[in-house]
Amino acid sequence: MRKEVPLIVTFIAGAGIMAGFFLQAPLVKVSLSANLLNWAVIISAFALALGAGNLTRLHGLNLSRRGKNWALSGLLLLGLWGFFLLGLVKGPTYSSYTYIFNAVLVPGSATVMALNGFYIISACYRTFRMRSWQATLMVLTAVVVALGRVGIGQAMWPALGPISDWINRYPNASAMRGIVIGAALGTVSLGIRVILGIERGHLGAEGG
Amino acid sequence: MSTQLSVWLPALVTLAIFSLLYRENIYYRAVEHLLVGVGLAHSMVMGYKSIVDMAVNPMLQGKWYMIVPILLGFSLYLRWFKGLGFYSRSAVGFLMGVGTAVGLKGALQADLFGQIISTAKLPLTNMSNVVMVVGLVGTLMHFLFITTAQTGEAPMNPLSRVLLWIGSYVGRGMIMVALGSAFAYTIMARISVLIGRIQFLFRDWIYLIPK
Amino acid sequence: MKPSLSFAERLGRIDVRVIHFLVALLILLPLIRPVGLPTQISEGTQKAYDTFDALPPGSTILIDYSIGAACAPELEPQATAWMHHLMAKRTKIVLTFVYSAEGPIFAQKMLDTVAKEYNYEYGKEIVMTPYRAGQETALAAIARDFQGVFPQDYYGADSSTLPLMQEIQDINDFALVAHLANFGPDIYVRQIGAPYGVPIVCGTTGVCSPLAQAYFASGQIQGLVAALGGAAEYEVLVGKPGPAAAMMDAQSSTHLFAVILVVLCNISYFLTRKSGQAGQGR
Amino acid sequence: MLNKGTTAILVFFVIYGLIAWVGVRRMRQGRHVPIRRLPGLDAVDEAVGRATELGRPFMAVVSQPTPYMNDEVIAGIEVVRYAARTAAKYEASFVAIASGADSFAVLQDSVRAAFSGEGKPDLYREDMVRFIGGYSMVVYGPAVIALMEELKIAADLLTGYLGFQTLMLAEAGASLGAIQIGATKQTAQLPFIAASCDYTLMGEELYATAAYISRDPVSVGFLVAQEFGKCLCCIVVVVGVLLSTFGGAELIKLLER
Repeated sequence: MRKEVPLIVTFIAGAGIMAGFFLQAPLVKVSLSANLLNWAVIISAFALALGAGNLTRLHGLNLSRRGKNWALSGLLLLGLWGFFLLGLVKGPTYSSYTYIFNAVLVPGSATVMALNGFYIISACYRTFRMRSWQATLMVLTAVVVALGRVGIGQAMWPALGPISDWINRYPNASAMRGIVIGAALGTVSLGIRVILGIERGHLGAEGG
Repeated sequence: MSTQLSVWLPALVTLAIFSLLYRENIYYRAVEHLLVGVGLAHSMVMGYKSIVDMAVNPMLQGKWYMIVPILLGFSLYLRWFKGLGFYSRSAVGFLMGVGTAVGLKGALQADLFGQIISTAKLPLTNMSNVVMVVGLVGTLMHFLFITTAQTGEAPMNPLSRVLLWIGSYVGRGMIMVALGSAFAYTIMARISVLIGRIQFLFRDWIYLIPK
Repeated sequence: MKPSLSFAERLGRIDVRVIHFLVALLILLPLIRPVGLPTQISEGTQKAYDTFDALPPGSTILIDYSIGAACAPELEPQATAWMHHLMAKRTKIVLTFVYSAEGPIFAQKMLDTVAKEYNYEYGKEIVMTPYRAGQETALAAIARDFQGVFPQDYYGADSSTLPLMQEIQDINDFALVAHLANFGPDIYVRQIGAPYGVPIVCGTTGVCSPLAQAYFASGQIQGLVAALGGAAEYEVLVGKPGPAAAMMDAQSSTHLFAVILVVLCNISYFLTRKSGQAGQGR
Repeated sequence: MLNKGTTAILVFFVIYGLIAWVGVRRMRQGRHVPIRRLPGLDAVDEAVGRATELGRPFMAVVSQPTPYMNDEVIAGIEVVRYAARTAAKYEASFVAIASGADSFAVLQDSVRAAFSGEGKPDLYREDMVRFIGGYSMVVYGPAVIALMEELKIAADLLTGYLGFQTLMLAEAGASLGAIQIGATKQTAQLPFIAASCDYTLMGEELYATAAYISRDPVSVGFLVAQEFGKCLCCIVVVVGVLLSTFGGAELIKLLER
């Protein structure tokens, strides 16, 4: 039973949505699939706390054992539960809540991304070599598009803008289209496997 | 230079993370840990509202069956307790079932049929359309693995050889063009975030850039 | 050792810290003294503008305002330019947040600034719905059962008390769906565009825009505003030079620098390779 | 009875499912389906060989930013298993890193099994598979880089559900002079992989390689169905385009039913 119940639930949920997609019967199309979707949204909201639980266990253990960098673990837990309680009690529109959000999360996340700005330019220098015809093609396209999408390239050669737009609209789109179609076929394969219970990786490391 | 705490605080956070460029240090790690905590807390606050709005309130107003998703939701947390882990699997299964079916129907309709139909509608009357069609076919052939496989010592049949050639030259070429363009756009994306940070540091914190 | 060789070697061995310093400098200088380089309009941005412009006055649209902190510098200028355009036409706007839980805070900022400028009335002309988890599933739920997913707005007011929310029964009541997210238009096309036939306009980051081109080329999205460049183009179309225009000169200088570095690295690569040395570093 | 515009989709879906079913059945009965061996896999041999030569470790990074393992992570682990097998054969030093609790468990099992499979269980050590990061992918990048530099790796394999740290990792590997192999489905990360790695397994190449290594009936059976799907798409596009050029729209009408 332990193994079967989750698989049956998966099948019913998946098949219900698929039936709502193909069949016109209003009962299936509206009531069943709308309820399934709404329930999934609710459960997904519960799932948001899963990461928090794991982190709490990991860092709580580190804190209580005074392991390596235990103070940092404490800081993480303080940020996590302190901020959560603040949002829970006072609501996310409370001024201190948005203050902390704007003072820590916004600059922090943006700066982590911004670090990549430095790395990507040095990557241009250290790794962008024309080692083969394929790499050459990639490097040349990158150069044309990088210049063509900004003012300086367009000022140097006005045709660069339209050329880079064309590259994006046709050769790039054609390859991306191939990738989208390939990925869609992959999704169909995976979907069939998950709904029919052949694929069980998500049900845990023990294999379900 | 600004005198407001609401500018100094983000400035210190920004500098702490930029210090990683020099080398890893304790300030960077501290801010990093704080970020992880606060970011997760925010999504939990937002998720809590979803649960109250969509499940708890309707249940209290008489939709008794909304207890089911609430119970399933709570059962997710049973994976933290040894021996109870398998009870959480039904909820995971439910999420996977709905999630993959939603993705599956979308992939069939929008990605597969939508993209194929719009390509099949293109008349080969100009260069751009020819590039589009040839590029798509080439890319698809690049991802053929069985049709173009060499079986044993026997020479490959001519059709497979042609397909393999198209795939590894036309298809590969188109993919490299696409990746080049993607690289250029990624430069733009990352740099604009960097510009945003530098703008903040030198405009809002140190008044070097005129407002 | 020949001098040309050591020159080639040196070309290939510029210290990374020097590069990082130059990047910072090349961003800072144009910000202090802007040049005002021209902007050419790409087709995606033009189509997005035309689609918004063709909306009949008083129509209602849905904008998924999923701006996250990590991509705000790219997406906020886009959002601001869109809002100037839409609010001048007094389009009614429903905001949702599907892809990023951080979106509501950024939307609040927009309500306090741009919406104030146009005296937008909350509840009648613009409404903010709460964040919903589940991403693609949440979007499918919104499309299938709008009222069921949003019994309340972001501030906790009952949807039945908000006139704008009362007008919406299902997704087909929207004249258009637009989204701003660090994500391609794929989930919006899959869950809204293809099954319900609602037109979609996409505003996305540079990272996601190449994939978005596939959906733009197929006509599954009506417009595509890509990255900061797209935002700057949109500002030109609206006639309100704003944050993106100020950032584009710095973008130009760094792109040029990147290209110069690519050229230098390849010169060094070919020179050292010709003289029989393997490319150093690998 | 059927919704508008879904008839053709349903027909395709059913045929696709049938082909996959037949494929899986045939594979279970022991039929052999040839799969093209990709250069990326040969590169794993080369990279492990290089690591053996230099006496420095080969590092496999399996990235997983989500709480659940997805198919991409599973396929990535399959390639790592192959690398571990090769490392056991050459007795090269080997390190694998997981960033999800469940992928860590699976990875540990796979690497251990790979070493015993080659008859060298004594070479397997517990610290060969390490766990870095949990769900906080922000801390993950710098931590992996620190380990790369500490171990002075000779080669690495970046795989799984790669996030925005890929660029940092690939750059760090390149600056150590490592042979790098990148294998992912994430289109946003593919450009970095293509630029800074010596070999790549892009998108479906990763899945095909995983099927090639594991010979798992389900993976191979569904690969057959995907192959059929792609060939059908090519045919439909070519026929449709020719019809459109000469003014026919019958095929499109059929597909839109």
